[in-house]
Amino acid sequence: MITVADLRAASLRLKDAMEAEADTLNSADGALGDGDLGITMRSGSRAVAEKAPDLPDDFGMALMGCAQAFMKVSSSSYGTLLATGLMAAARETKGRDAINAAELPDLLHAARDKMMARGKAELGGKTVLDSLDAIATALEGAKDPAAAAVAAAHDAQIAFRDKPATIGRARIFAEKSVGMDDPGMLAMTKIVQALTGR
Amino acid sequence: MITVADLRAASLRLKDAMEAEADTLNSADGALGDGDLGITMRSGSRAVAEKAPDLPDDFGMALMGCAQAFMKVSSSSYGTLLATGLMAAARETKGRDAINAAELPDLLHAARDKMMARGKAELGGKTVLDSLDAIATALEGAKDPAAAAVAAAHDAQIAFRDKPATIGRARIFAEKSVGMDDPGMLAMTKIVQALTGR
Amino acid sequence: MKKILNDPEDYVDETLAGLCVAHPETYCLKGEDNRVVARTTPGKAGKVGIVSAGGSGHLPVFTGYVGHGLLDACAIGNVFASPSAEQMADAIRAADQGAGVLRLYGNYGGDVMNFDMAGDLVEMEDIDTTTVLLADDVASAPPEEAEKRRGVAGMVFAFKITGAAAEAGLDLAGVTRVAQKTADACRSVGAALSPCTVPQAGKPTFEIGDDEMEMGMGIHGEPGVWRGKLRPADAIAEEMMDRLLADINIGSGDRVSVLVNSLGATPHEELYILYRIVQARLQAVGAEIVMPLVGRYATSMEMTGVSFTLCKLDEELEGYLKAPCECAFWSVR
Amino acid sequence: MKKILNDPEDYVDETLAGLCVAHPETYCLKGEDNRVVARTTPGKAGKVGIVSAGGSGHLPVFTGYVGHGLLDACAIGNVFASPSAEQMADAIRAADQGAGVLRLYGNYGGDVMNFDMAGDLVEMEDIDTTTVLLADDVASAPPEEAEKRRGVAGMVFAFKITGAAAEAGLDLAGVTRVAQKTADACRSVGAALSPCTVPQAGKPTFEIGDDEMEMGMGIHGEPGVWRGKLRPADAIAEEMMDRLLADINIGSGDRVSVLVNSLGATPHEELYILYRIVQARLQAVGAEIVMPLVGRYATSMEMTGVSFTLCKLDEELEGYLKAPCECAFWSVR
Ligand SMILES: Nc1ncnc2c1ncn2[C@@H]1O[C@H](COP(=O)(O)OP(=O)(O)O)[C@@H](O)[C@H]1O
Ligand SMILES: Nc1ncnc2c1ncn2[C@@H]1O[C@H](COP(=O)(O)OP(=O)(O)O)[C@@H](O)[C@H]1O
Ligand SMILES: [Mg+2]
Ligand SMILES: [Mg+2]
Ligand SMILES: [Mg+2]
Ligand SMILES: [Mg+2]
Repeated sequence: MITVADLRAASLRLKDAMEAEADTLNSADGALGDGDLGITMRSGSRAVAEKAPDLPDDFGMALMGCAQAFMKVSSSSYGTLLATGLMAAARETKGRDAINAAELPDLLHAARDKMMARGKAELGGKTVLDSLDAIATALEGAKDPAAAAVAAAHDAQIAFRDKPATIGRARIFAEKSVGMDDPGMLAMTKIVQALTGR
Repeated sequence: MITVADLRAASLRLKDAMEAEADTLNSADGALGDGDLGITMRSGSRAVAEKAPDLPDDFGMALMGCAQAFMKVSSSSYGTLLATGLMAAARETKGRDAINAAELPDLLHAARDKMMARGKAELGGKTVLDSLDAIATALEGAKDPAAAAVAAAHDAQIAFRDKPATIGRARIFAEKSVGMDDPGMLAMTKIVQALTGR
Repeated sequence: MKKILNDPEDYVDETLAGLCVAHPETYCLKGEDNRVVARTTPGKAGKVGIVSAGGSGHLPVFTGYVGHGLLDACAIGNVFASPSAEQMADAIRAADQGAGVLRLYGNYGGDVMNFDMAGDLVEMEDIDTTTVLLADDVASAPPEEAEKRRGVAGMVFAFKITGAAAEAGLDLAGVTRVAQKTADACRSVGAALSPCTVPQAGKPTFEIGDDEMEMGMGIHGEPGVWRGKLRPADAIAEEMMDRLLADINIGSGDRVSVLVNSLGATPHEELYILYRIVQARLQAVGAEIVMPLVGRYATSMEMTGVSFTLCKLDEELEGYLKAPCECAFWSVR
Repeated sequence: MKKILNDPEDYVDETLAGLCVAHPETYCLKGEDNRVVARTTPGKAGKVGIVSAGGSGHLPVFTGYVGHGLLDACAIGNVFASPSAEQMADAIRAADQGAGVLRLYGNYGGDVMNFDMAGDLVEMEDIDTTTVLLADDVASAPPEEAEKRRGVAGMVFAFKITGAAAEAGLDLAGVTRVAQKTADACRSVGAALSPCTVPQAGKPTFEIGDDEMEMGMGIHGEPGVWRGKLRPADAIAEEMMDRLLADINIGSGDRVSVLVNSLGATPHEELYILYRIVQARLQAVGAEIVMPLVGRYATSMEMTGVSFTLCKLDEELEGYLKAPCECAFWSVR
């Protein structure tokens, strides 16, 4: 069972990780993009951690609170996509105190679909969507969900490394992007590590 | 006697000299000013030389023609001052075929006075006015007027070298200007040399 | 590339504060964190609202064009960064006069996601919204992928024409139709000679050789179609006109408005040198120039460079283009 | 500091050609060599003419301010160089509507000699002329030698107010009186951060360190009162206001117009950051700001820097300041 108490604890781990990784993420984004991904994640995770004590015990409403807190301080694509995903999962879990790990794949799919609609992007485009998709698949019937999620995020990041970027500013430098991690996929690896504590 | 034919011949010598000295005069002016004195004198003397064949035989009208030709192509202070001086001398000599060397001091004084009025400047300020004044004085009863004029222009230039500039852009750099020739006085030395052929 | 500023963190907020204190009859700040610029005298009840949004550093775009016959409100982000969905929602709320709100802005990924999200936020408050994206920069994608093009100075025509349509009393569908028609009628191309500095970054947006230029570069330094030696003004203008006229059909009898726009540091003198060629090329195809604009209408702070925009008019668009408007940077009367 | 141009020799002529082809309803070229810009629709018969003159490279100054309620004609030299007396005489002739002509321009040695000479030339044609010189730059000489000061952006107020007085039908003496009153009411000061390039010279007008600024520098790069490290915007604005308020008596109840002017490359964003301080300082002494101007009104091509001008108004000047005017760069209606 995953409760709002777990969410609160995870949000603090996320904040610490993002403080530590901000420069790395900024540089990864700066290589071909505008270099703000670390700023986005740092300020967003700070805002969520700050709100953590006040999150309601309704799991769905708590996720909604996280999304709103994140969205308020971030305006870069990644923040908006994450907030969109969180809101999708919030809608599915509203009115409940806790969720099962077994529900995670469905929730991730719901998030992924809304994020695809929001960003008008497809799977396979070397974006955070591919990380989420890989994680959802790996979680299906996983014995150690945390380990499976971390491995899936990391593997997806590596698997897409040699493909060309297809979205955003990096798309214009598609050739250069071959051999480079997508910054959003890299960030998702770090996020999953922090949330799971692995 | 000095006739319009002499004027015509002198204008060609002036043009040749100014073609040769343009860079020197530009640099002298460029040290503290806007560096256009060589351009001014080259384009002005070219215009006068070009008009020389068509100058009327009336000495005053010929001087007037020189002034107008010069003025048309030049807009820097020096050109306007020279044209002003020429027009003053033109007014004094209108209706005559030739002038005497003995009249030169008076004509130069007339020119100098109009130039002082035009430029709202005084004698002693390290400008072309001081050159003209020195030349006029030296010409009074001179046995070899040409030699006297050349020597006077040169001596004035040297005598003022260590004084500070008092007019135009060079005034702002008055301290720096000490030890440097006033570009307008330097130009007048070259002009007199060319006109007299010495 | 030195800048006159205080703490770079305050660049945008101080700019907006100065803008509103200088022109209090035109602009006022709204929203939780004062990142919405709205008309001091709102549009009349029942008028369709028009909002825009985008990053700072492009004055007069975007906030400068809030005013009568132009935008009703605008959300503004940090320099070259999208405002948040919350701020955009505040702008929509400020613009709403009960007849719905058109979101009219440039095609940039982050802005689009946030403005869509903002639409979701206000939907629950019963504000109808529509969207028209400017995607006028022909250098940013080929005609087959025209919808991927980014929005640049064509925005100025879109704000003007659409603002007049809303002022004339068209409903949301009508205003949206006019906006889309204007967006479809605009083509732009730019050339950059030197970069600008984003205050919080503290270093230039790109590097370029002392004798180089880049054709088709974007307003944030996005790569263009070629980089090479700086060419003479007439050659630059001819190539820019070639690119525009290859992308839109303009011929004999057509009526076209043009914008010859400084990206910031390029002086008016040079814009007029370029304008000679713009005029000659349009004359050569038999088109008539209507209300040409020459100046700084959409900038990237102190970037050196220029953009040309053509806006092909029909009778409806020309009428709205010539209708009155009023803001601190531009007025038509 | 790259420039978009063709042959540097043609910079001015091509600029003027573009200006007139872009705005044919406002400007036309006159004079033997097309170095006079005049109103396309001349002032009405019996109106006092107002002419200005000066070097190119300062757009909108000087030629840009030819228009209804502003200048009637303007002679224009090469970049930063005086036009010739002949060209100025042509401008006077173009401006004359039988009621005499005021020469209204900045205090620079060569310009003054040439304009005086031009007056002599047209005297024989029975055109009455008067002269008012702008000498508003407080950094260029101490108050005891105020008549030696050079003319800078105060010109904009002088053109506007005097143009309205002429339009209102005052005679030559009356227009001259109003012009002199305006010139006496204006004080300016500038600060420069980077130079510009005169096309024919091909190199920057001055050199300055990457982290330096110069307070009080002239618009052609004439030396200022200090050069030192670049300061924060608020500190720059405070010093500029200190210098202006020390030179002119502005106190409680006074009405003042202000111009916060970009020398060229400095973006609007930064002008508005500075404006906050201008507004606060005038409010602190109890003065009321009337019709503030923020933008590029008097430039040195792509120079980076800013100037402030205060114009202290009385009832007469304020009325003329607010009267209608129209040119391609500025309109009041
Ligand atoms: N339209 C989109 N669809 C899916 N993922 C996207 C989209 N746009 C951006 N991303 C993801 O976000 C990352 C960049 O995030 P961020 O730096 O916040 O974007 P930006 O600064 O360009 O707005 C990319 O690496 C990619 O993984
Ligand atoms: N007001 C003046 N009175 C007398 N001589 C002057 C005056 N102004 C300039 N000059 C002379 O002209 C010279 C500079 O000429 P020029 O380069 O044409 O001036 P500018 O380029 O400043 O208009 C000076 O060295 C000086 O001799
Ligand atoms: Mg980014
Ligand atoms: Mg971003
Ligand atoms: Mg000179
Ligand atoms: Mg000169």
